[in-house]
Amino acid sequence: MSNSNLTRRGLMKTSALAGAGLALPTIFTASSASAFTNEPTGGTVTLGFNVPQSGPYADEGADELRAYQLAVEHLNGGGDGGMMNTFSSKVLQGGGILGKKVEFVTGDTQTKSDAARASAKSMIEKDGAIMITGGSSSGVAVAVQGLCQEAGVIFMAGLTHSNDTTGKDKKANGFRHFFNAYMSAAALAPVLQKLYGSERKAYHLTADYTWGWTQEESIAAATEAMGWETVNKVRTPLAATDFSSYIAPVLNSGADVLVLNHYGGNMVNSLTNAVQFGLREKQVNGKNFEIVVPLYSRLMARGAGENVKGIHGSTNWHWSLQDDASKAFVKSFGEKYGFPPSQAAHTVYCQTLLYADAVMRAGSFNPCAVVEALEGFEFDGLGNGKTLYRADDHQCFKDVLVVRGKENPTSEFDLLEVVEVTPAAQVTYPADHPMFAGGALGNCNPGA
Amino acid sequence: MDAIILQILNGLDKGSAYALIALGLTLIFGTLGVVNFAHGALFMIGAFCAVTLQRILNISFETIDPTRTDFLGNPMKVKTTYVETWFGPEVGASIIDWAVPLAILFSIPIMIGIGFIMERGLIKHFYKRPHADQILVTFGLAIVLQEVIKFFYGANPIPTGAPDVFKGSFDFGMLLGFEANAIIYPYWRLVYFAFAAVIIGAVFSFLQFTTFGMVVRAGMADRETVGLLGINIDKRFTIMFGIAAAVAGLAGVMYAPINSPNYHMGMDFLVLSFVVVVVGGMGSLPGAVLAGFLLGILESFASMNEIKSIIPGIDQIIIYLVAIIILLTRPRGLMGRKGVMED
Amino acid sequence: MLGLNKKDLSLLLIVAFLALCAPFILNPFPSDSSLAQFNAGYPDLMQRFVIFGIFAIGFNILFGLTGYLSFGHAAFLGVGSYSAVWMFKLLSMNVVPAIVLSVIVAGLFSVVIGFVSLRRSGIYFSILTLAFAQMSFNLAYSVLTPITNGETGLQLTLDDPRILGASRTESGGIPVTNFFGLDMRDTYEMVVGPWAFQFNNGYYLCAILMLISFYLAIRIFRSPFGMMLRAIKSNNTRMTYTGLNARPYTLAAFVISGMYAGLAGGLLASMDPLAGAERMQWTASGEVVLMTILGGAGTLIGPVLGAGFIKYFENIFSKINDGVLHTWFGFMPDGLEDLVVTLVHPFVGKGWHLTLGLVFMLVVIFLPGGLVEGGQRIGRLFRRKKSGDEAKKSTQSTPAE
Amino acid sequence: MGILEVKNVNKRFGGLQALGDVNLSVAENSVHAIIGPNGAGKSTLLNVLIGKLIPDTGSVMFNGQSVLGRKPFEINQMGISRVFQTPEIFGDLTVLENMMIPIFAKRDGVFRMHAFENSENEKEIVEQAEHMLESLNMADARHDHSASMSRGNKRRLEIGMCLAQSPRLLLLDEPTAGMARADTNNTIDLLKQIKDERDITIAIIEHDMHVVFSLAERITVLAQGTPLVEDTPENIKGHPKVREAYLGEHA
Repeated sequence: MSNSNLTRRGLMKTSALAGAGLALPTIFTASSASAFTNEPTGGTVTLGFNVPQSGPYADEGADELRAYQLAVEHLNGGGDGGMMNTFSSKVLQGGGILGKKVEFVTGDTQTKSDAARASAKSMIEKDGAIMITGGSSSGVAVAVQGLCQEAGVIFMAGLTHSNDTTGKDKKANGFRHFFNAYMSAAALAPVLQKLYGSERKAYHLTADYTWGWTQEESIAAATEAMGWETVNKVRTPLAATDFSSYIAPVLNSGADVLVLNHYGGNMVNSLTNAVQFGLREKQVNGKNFEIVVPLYSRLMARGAGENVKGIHGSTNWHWSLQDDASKAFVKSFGEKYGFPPSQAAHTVYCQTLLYADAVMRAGSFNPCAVVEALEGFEFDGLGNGKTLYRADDHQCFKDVLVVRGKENPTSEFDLLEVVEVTPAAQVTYPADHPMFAGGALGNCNPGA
Repeated sequence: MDAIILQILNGLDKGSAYALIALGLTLIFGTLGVVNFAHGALFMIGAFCAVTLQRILNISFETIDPTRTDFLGNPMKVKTTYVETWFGPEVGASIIDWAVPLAILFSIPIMIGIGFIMERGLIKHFYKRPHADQILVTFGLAIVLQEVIKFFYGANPIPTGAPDVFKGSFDFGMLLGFEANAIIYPYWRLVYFAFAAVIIGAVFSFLQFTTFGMVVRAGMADRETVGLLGINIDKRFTIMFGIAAAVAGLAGVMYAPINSPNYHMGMDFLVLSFVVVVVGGMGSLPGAVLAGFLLGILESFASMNEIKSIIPGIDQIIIYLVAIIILLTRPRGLMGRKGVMED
Repeated sequence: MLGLNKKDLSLLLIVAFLALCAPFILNPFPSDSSLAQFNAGYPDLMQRFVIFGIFAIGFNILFGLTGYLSFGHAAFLGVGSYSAVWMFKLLSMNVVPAIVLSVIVAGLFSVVIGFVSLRRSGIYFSILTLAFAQMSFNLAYSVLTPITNGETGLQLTLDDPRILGASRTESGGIPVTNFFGLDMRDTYEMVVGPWAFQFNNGYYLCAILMLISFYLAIRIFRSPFGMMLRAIKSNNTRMTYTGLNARPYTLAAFVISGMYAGLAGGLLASMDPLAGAERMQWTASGEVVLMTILGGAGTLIGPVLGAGFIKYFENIFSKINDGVLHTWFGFMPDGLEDLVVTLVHPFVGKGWHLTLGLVFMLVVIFLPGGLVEGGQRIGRLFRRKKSGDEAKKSTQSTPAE
Repeated sequence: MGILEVKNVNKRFGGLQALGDVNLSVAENSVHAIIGPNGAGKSTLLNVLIGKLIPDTGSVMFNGQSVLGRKPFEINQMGISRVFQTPEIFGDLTVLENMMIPIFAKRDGVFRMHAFENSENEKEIVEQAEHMLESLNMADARHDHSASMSRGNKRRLEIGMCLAQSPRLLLLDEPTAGMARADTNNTIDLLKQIKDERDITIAIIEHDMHVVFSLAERITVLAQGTPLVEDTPENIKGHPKVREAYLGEHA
């Protein structure tokens, strides 16, 4: 482990006005020599890993950091190479990126858009980072993506599930590998129909902020299309810790399915409360009452304990997948850290590789060249089957997993089982889909 | 009707947690005159006492089961707990199952000990310092405590289940002549409410009917005079701090099965519990309990769809709104005494 | 000069010197040394130092002088930011109208909240302000999303109307905030040997505004008005029986400090056009309280020191990871290196909160007057040493006894 | 017609009749003492006079205007200054600043936003304050923290602060309570001096008979919330009713 110690200094634009009065003997400016922000000049290139290290998502952030370190190790030719061996593009050979050794800096987003931007800015301004990646919530992803667009660096989003990230808030310099709420809904709906029939009444509890709303909208639309009725949509405050007063009325509403559009701590608590109220043992309208958690995360499922058993949801990736790429990733991650990686770890590992690969193929670190290389890029061998980075909105289209809480887990990591792998075609939507309308990519910005 | 009864139950349940935390906070404030921002952290530590006991009971040895493999394809290690080997699988399993109730016994000495150490080691030096200093130092302590917990237990919530007997819910509706499933309420939440009532009752009767309690109450009213009578108030106040810490801790232990404990749960409750204490009136024990239940019930009602459809977002702000209204109509909260914390 | 006495003037000049030379002072380590991690002289952090300095100076006018502890000042910072971003979206990318509007809007907010909250004193006042701020935060995060853009925060987009100015630049990007054509983001870099010093337009705008704010704060502290505020803190009973109405005085102080907060919010948005709801959360209000107390409440320079201290921790300590630790302690033998890294690890990077908590406790326990008291103690120590030396000299000149 | 007229004032606290039919007239430029045993209602009466308590019935007129229902600062602006049982001064401020505040209040009224004038540059105010301190023999202590002074000096400062506003009526609530004999005598001398030098009415509530008989021109004796007698000190001394109700304890 000998990374970082970042020293080179990044430049934003230079103005002759500022500091003009301060003439000191030995001045030379390294100003407009560079063609784009933070052009790496020495033998190293610096990536900025901006993850939550404090606050409720700190564990997810820690897992992302592990994956980043693994990716950097692999890129620099260390370890067993992980998914670099299975990746369909073969330009990455373990010699760094374009011959430059990969170094990284880390920062704490605190899961606050403000703090995340401050942290990203310090990486760009102080440490000379050429690419920022990471994060564990959509608010942060959108905020940092906006910053990177303005600063002229590439943003490779971490865990962000809101439609907006590649919808109304999409940016030319930003890319998302993770799936989104629409894709969750498109993958889940057919499975739910098969399991629970097409005559169901759904009750939505939704975290009252943008991500929650886009997921609620997506799931409601997908389930209504197959015949379900949406009885009620109730917004819950983000700060809520006890959901009893929102869960209590569910049974009397005539609904027979409860959809929890919650993530993280909210999800753990609302699911725990719902199970406490015995909803799952009840019969309504002559059918068994069911609970659905559209966005599952294994790390969070662990917090809910046995309450997840038998509950369906979707996830971006799961370590129990048996394709070569997933197996290779689980092996190198597991051997290094002693436990299997989470979906957050997987997605950020992929993002790092995808960025490095794009730079290699473009032959330049220039963000505009990287954008060009990533747009419309088709690849395989990163664990989700054949994948497309669509040029229109910088969203990855790939298989989505529908999972279920396992009845008899064999270990503390073995909480979910894959029920179905929904093929990419089924979750693909047109780029001008109304749920994603209202934004524009704009032009790529190389800064400087 | 059934919806209203349900929300009253919810309110009582939420109110129990608020009241218990506020009670401890008021005890510390009333006796020692200290604004304790670390009180939420004590609640959190209480919950982690339950987590810790569960972990201790689950300490196990590993044997290799060659017939199964783990995620890397190596032979699977199977864990067996010592408790199960010592007491037999059935008794052992039920001991583990009852980890949370057992943690009550486990937590009392720990919480009282933490309370003593906090008071003697830190708080004692801050009696004569301005409230702002007390806030800063206890806030610093709260951060330190939660970061220590995070270091050992991680940031994710840790599931801590109630004993199997208390799983599921009780059907009030049948009892009151409603349809089945009209009013169901989880057993453990009922237990929590009963437990809170017992603790609150115990604290009040302790203060009301024992000489120790009388001295403390007299000290709360007029510390100097009681000191002049030659009674060592300081020692009693240390004990009160221990008791307050234990009350917060017990509230936390019992809360663990309701929502999985995480390291920042103390901070989540901190602001709310201060609002409760102030709405009740600084230094008033009955006020704290009353305000706890009042705010709990109002919060539950505000989350009803019928009410949310009239005033959108009311459930987000109800507690603060009520606090503002009460403080403007009753200058010192519901039952506050004059001159306490007014300057 | 400037209506200040000698002592205050020299304090102002020192602060001005420090603020203008910050790019040098905060960058003491050559950028290729392993201690470069401790350099804080990059635009974003320097901006934050002075902006939060303004916030804390304003808060201190209320808390330090009148003793009224507001736990909801972040709300004014938040509305300041939102108004500034709206100004960028609708009017122009010039920061002047944005800053002016943010101060005015924050001022109006503080008139309303102050008028209601100041009917109570002590902790009842604190809780009232907290309640207002939490209500603003919760609503901004959810119901008011059309105005605040909720969780994501209010950002500029490519299709903002922007009456005086273009919606997008020629190259298709979002225009940059500027001060009559001077881009806030522009940085002039001066490389001297292994050092690289960054002079950023935005920082200097903030620094000048901070100096003006600081100057006004000194004037307020020394004015009859400031004296009245201190009198309220000292003895409110005597105040009223002297025929003075405390309410307008406290309200004026509240509004002034609210406008300072609005200015800070407006500047934050001018440096980086984004306004997030978290800026209004109680933790943000608590932060400014901590800054003020940590630096030294009621002192002129204390809040600025406190603000710098906390922001330094947040931005520098959180970025130290194990890799950095290994480069620092790389000179040690391997076993020892690992041991030291393991010992330091919990306190840096994701553990920066822990260090911050410990520092809070240590400062309050050992320096009741905050960092300013620490400085005074060191100053006294030097003076004593000096006078000790002189005393020694004088005793030496006389024959030993 | 006195400068302060109390008519038919009644005040009950629950079942307790704190004040019953109090009638009192304080003549302009006189020194009027109100005495009475503990619990006689002295403090309640005082609180009524300064607007802190509103009586159930009756009226309190100062210089022809009612004081009832007015806030303390308004009553002060009418020309009533009050000295408290424990000296109420601005402990965190210097002696000079303590003296400047009432002078500002006299000049500027209840509120003025003078945020950008340097208080030291307000020459006129500073001069007045220093002059006042000189007359109190406290000029040397002007830059001291007032909290660090002796109780006698605090009392002296407090009285000085009241006088700085040239009030028409000075209300004193047990001004020598808890003082050493020497401080008490100093305070008596100060008050005598004030009486001689200024056109001012002084109403004094006092326990210490030495103080009362050294200063007062008229005395009202309160007992159980009702005025028992009102007369000159000489007559009060020999009054049998008063002896019985009050002085008896001391005799």
